[in-house]
Amino acid sequence: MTTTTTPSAAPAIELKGISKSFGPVQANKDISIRVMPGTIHGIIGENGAGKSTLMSILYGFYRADAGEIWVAGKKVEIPDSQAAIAAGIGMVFQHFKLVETFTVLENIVLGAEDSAMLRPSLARARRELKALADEYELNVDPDALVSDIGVGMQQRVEILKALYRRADILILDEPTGVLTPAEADHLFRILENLRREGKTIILITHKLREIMEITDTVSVMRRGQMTATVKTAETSPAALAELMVGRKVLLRVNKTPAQPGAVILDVADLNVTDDKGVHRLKGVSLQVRAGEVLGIAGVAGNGQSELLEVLGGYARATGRVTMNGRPIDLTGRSSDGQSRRRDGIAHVPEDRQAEGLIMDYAAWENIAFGYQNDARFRRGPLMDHAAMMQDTVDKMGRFDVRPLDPKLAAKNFSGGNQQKIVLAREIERNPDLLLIGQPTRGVDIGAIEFIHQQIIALRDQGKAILLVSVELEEILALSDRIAVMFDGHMMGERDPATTNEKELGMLMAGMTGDPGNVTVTEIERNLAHAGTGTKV
Amino acid sequence: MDVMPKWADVVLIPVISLVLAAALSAIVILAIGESPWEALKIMVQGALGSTYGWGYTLYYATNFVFTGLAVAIAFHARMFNIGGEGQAALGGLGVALVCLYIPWPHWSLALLGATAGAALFGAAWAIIPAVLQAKRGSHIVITTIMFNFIAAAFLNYLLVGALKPAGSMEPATGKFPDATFLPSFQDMFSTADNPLFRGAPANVTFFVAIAACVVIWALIWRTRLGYELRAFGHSETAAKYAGISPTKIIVISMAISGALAGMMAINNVMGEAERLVLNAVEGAGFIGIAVALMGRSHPFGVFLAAILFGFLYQGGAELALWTSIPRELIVVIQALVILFTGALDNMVRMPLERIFLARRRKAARATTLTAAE
Amino acid sequence: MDLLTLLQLLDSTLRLATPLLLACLAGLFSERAGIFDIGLEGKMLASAFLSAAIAFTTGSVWIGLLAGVGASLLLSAIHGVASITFRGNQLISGVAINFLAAGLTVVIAQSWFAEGGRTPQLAGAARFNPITLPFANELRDVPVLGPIYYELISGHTALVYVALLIVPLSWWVLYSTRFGLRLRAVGENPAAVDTAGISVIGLRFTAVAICGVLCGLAGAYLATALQAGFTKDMSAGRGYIALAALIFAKWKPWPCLWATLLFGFLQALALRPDLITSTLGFSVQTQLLDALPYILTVVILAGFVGKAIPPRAGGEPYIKER
Amino acid sequence: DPAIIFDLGGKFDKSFNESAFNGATRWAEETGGTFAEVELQSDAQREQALRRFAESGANPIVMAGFSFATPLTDIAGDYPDTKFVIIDAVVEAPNVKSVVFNEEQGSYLVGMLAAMASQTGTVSFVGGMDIPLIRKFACGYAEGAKSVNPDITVIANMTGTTPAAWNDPVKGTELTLAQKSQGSDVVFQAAGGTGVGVLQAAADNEMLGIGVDANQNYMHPGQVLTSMLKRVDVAVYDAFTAGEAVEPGVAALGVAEDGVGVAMDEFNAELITPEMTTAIETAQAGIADGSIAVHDYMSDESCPSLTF
Ligand SMILES: Nc1ncnc2c1ncn2[C@@H]1O[C@H](COP(=O)(O)OP(=O)(O)OP(=O)(O)O)[C@@H](O)[C@H]1O
Ligand SMILES: Nc1ncnc2c1ncn2[C@@H]1O[C@H](COP(=O)(O)OP(=O)(O)OP(=O)(O)O)[C@@H](O)[C@H]1O
Ligand SMILES: [Mg+2]
Ligand SMILES: [Mg+2]
Repeated sequence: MTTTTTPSAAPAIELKGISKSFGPVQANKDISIRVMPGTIHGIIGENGAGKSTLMSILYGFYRADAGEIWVAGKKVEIPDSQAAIAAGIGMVFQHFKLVETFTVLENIVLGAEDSAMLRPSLARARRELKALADEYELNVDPDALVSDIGVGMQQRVEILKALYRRADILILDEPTGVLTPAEADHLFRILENLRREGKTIILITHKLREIMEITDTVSVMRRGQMTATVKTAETSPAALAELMVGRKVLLRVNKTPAQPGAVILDVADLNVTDDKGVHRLKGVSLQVRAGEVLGIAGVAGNGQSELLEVLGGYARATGRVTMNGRPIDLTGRSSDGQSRRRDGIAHVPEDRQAEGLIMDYAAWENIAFGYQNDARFRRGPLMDHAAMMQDTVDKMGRFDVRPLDPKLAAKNFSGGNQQKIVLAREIERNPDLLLIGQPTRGVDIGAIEFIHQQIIALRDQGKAILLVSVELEEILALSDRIAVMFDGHMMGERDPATTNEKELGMLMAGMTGDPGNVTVTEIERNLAHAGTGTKV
Repeated sequence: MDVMPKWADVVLIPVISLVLAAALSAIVILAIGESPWEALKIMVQGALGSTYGWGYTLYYATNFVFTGLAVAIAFHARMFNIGGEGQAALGGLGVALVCLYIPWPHWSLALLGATAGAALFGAAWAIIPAVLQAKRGSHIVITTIMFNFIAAAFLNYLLVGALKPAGSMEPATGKFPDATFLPSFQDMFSTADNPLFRGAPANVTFFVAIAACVVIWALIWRTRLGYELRAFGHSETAAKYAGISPTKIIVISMAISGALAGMMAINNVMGEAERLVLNAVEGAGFIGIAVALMGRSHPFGVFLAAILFGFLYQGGAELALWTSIPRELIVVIQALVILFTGALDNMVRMPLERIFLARRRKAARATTLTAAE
Repeated sequence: MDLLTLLQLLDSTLRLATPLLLACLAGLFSERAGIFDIGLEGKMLASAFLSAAIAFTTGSVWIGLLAGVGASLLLSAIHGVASITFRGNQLISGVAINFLAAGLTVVIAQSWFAEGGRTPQLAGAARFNPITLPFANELRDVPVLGPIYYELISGHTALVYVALLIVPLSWWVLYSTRFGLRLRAVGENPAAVDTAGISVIGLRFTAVAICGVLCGLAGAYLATALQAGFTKDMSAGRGYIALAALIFAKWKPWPCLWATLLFGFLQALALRPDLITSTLGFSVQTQLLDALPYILTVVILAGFVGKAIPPRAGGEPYIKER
Repeated sequence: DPAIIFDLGGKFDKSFNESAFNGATRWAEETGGTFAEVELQSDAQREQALRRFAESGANPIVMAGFSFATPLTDIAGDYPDTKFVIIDAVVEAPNVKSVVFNEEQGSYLVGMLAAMASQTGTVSFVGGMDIPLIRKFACGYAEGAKSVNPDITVIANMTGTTPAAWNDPVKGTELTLAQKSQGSDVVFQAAGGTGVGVLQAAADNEMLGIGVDANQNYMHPGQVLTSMLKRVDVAVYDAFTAGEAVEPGVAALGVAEDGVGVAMDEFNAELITPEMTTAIETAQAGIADGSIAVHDYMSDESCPSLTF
């Protein structure tokens, strides 16, 4: 396992002409790529560019429609993951593939058992796990249930799974999406170690910073195609961004300083316990004023979603919330999305496909979604279809939704256009407060600019905006004030003009001290704890 | 992008599934040494060849419209109500109580009363599983199955006990009073010199069933309730976001579903038997599943599928009467229809989608070619 | 109630619980692998018919048993193809299979034997006969233990003992073998199994096949051991009670045994209303006893007595590509 | 042509329906005639089958089972030119002949045989559905047994309260085993398809069974003591023979009319002692001349010799 590979001409991985369609969607189009052994190769591209698909093909999860795979200079067939594992390939998926009701050890052994009996396999795995953990700083408790450990820890289990199977080529699909900057740094150190051991690493990300920091070479994907492969040292973030999007992009939003007015939303001591008994929000207080954007930063899963859900009316909570000075019901009969909308709160949810839209409804039906009881959409107990249709055509026009076909089902619009439909519906309600979660997740840069402009325009009309995003860049670009959430707590507020990613990252990990003195272990302990929450 | 045009989804797939089911049924008939062609002739003749046959076909169809609508409306809210059998049984109890213990002056009033009784009892029997699903997360499929058995035991208890007239040997209530007898097709359409539908049980309930189709159609596609119900069926998380209460939708959709299943009783209990017998539902609750699947959960589709099953039922009874093919053949056909239109849907759909996709690709290529010229 | 009566009651419990136990364990394997199966009933029925029919024609119950298992496996295959290969709705597939079995058994039996949808009575080697365990007769007169051994433990058909042995076997397979680990994993998160390089389809088909074999045993037991021949609808809802027992047992092997024994006991009790009256001093409606397994299941499902959490991926087809 | 409708158990139920079927076949074989027949699969079909046969011109139409009483009452008036024969129930209509049997008399006879054959002093009865008709069997049986041995214990169980009780052999077996554990060594069943399980259990467990309706002695040779014959076959045969000239009205067939009796054949010859034969013959004569009056449960819904 620790043999150092002598630099040879044969690439560790070579893909030739890979194509893959999912029904009508062509996810990969004639893609070729070479990865040299002992290097870290980055793959960057927008959401939906086809990165995960390509790597899943390499790992035998999907089968390509066309193309060849060469490993260490030999052409191989990879019909399933078994073959990939045999070829020395390991993969950590974007969405972990762990059995939550199993222990860490069982998860590691699963599929790599030595014999038909379980006991000897488990014993060997326990021994080897210890060795691996020591070697790569990958400490895990082998007997913990996966459902009881945090995401950072789960990621280690995934890496260990690959190493246990003696992978020489390790694919990581957006590994940092769930990590704090410090945790990400730790991960990168591990990757450096692995590279030094001679392993080949393919790292998928859409964060330019990470590419620049760690990779040796980088490939850029756009709309299912490979647009370029370059040496990292010979490129720049701006050049990569342009390759990703296909045109020059603005990385900053133009906006004037905010003119905050009266307090619109006042939240005091908000507490949420979910149905598993986990305490999700712990005494959260905040205020949003008219004409300002309050950005909430945090690693996914630290209570931001619950905050939006409570304010949006579909999670129960205790505490005091007032809207325009009037108290809001948090538990009773009128604690639902309908009353919130009547109170002047509009909500662009974090997940437009699962929440904001009914994917099988046509655009014109979705335009009334959440507002189905509005007087203008109804005629007695019936719905006024003509009014809905008219409204849709208007809004789609104003938000430049393409194609302008109100009868098209939501699922048939692209991600960016789906988001525009939701935005159009919520913004055009002229709300006093707009809750907006992950406004540009899975959206093209072109659409991102448009959406950011709309948010700022709404602010400038004197509306209050509460923005939640896991993209620090987005938070920094849009917010007038930034609050950081960690483990259900508000860690404090910062001024975007004076703070930086490093400081926010510390807060996101639950640290308030000097960034220099904190160890990664501490951060991990904190986050593992936060990931599962505390039982009450 | 939808791969297939809508007509293919709505018409082509059910038709292909039906053809597959029919072909396999024919093989079964052949295998037991009978002629499928002869069997079909007997079925068509017996079920559609006379007003008498139609009278039975439409009578059965009426049952299936109700149970089919019941399953369909629940499907729209993504509830699988497999408890139509029990709900219809309880509906029968409601009808029996209304007819036996309230002195009705006229059948029309009795019909209203019985409809209310049937709907109420059927709904009540569906609401319990619904509430358990909404509040306690008990799987509705399992609970409704259990409720079928509980209903059977409960009715059994009543029909051999409190509701059985003294001295009777059958587990059944006494005959309903004459004033509750619903006009049959014979009463409605026969003239002195041209007797139609003689002795067939089809009755005025058929028109109630048609009305139910129209009302349910409007409910699903025209009302706010229907909008919310379908939204919930497509995505529960989205429904919550929009302020649609899952509890409300689960309970209301199941209540409507149960009410519809219960309303079947006005046809078979009040319209036909004119008393409540044990096991009056005779599997119609389950046939509702096949009917709803076949009819793509659309009231019009349900209506057509119900007629089809009415035909199968009456035709099957005729088969049993005139050939040695047992009536259980109908159960086989029913099973095959459920299998192909429900569980094996993808088997039919996937190749079709491939064909349509290939055609579309070809068309797209052709247009780019012509554009290039 | 004296000892002998009690033993008779328990004896009857064991007999009646056996088909429930076999079907329940069948469901256990299938559902643990993530394939819900409400078609237990149909598979039992199909096996009951074919085992009786073949046992009658060949005169050998063992050949009959094989045929019954074969019939059940065939229906399992349909369920597998529908819910694994074609990713159909498992509940609907189960419903279809129940109807298919209910219809086909009668249609075929009628055309084969022309006895109104039943098979002729089985006799001698065409059915399972009770086995007297060693020393049963000798020990019969030993106080207390003797009658227990003779009345309750000895004198059942082979399949009863087989069913009882399958409980520890299932437990061992599920929790101590590689196959068991993978089976449980595929019911919780098939993607994890898939990316670990194990075939989800293969595992699930295996589980469904095991389910078929066990249902086959259950059905054959009904027609060739508990009874001497097939009669129409002879499974009489046992598949559903087994399903109820599976939920009651929270998808675990040993609790499956206790749950089916409990439900078997209720059935035995329903046959002896006189015992209830004499023991309790008041009479209980047999209808209530009939409905009790279902009521208990609903109560369990509602989480009033400990929550039953099904395998996480249960009922959902494993879809990689939309 | 005549027609016959069998009840839910089906024409091969080895008892009631099969007996009716045998009568019909005998007629067909002897006369070379043909008849229409149908086996009901569900309650709802009763009326349909009746009408279908009436409309197709079948005459007379014989129906086996008391459950036809209600539908027949409904439709008889619609077909005044058709003759209907109903077995086991009485329907008052000008074109209906009702055939009922004095089952208590036949049951009395097999009760006597049971008591004489019993070693344990306990005999038992398994009924199908708990209805007055079946209680009539049980009551006559108990009375017969007690006439031989006043101290005898008679255990009576019913399989259920719904028509499903006619077709539940598993339950039949279990009930029989329960009765055995209470000391019974002879069991009489009047339970349709359920009875198959009863006789099977008796044969498997060193008990003697007693068949019902048809002669069931052959089912387990040497292990079925006798069968209580109810000559449904004769009733059907007679009706078919009379054809359209069937006499409307009520016919009650008992021992005197040879409508009920006990089955003696080669299969039970070893079980029947000469004393039994004489006792039975005496009793038959007594019943026929009225000197022995067997209580009919259905006359007053009570049973002096047995509590249910
Ligand atoms: N299993 C699937 N079935 C159908 N379509 C899929 C599937 N997986 C991906 N797609 C589609 O294929 C395209 C490429 O998706 P892929 O997940 O490879 O993108 P990605 O570059 O990894 O994006 P992201 O940054 O969001 O992870 C998208 O349009 C996506 O919707
Ligand atoms: N999972 C999927 N199933 C079916 N169709 C899909 C799927 N994902 C994407 N599509 C289709 O593929 C097309 C491209 O989707 P995608 O979200 O990648 O768009 P995009 O090119 O990134 O556009 P935008 O800039 O608006 O985000 C869309 O028109 C959509 O209809
Ligand atoms: Mg991806
Ligand atoms: Mg996009």
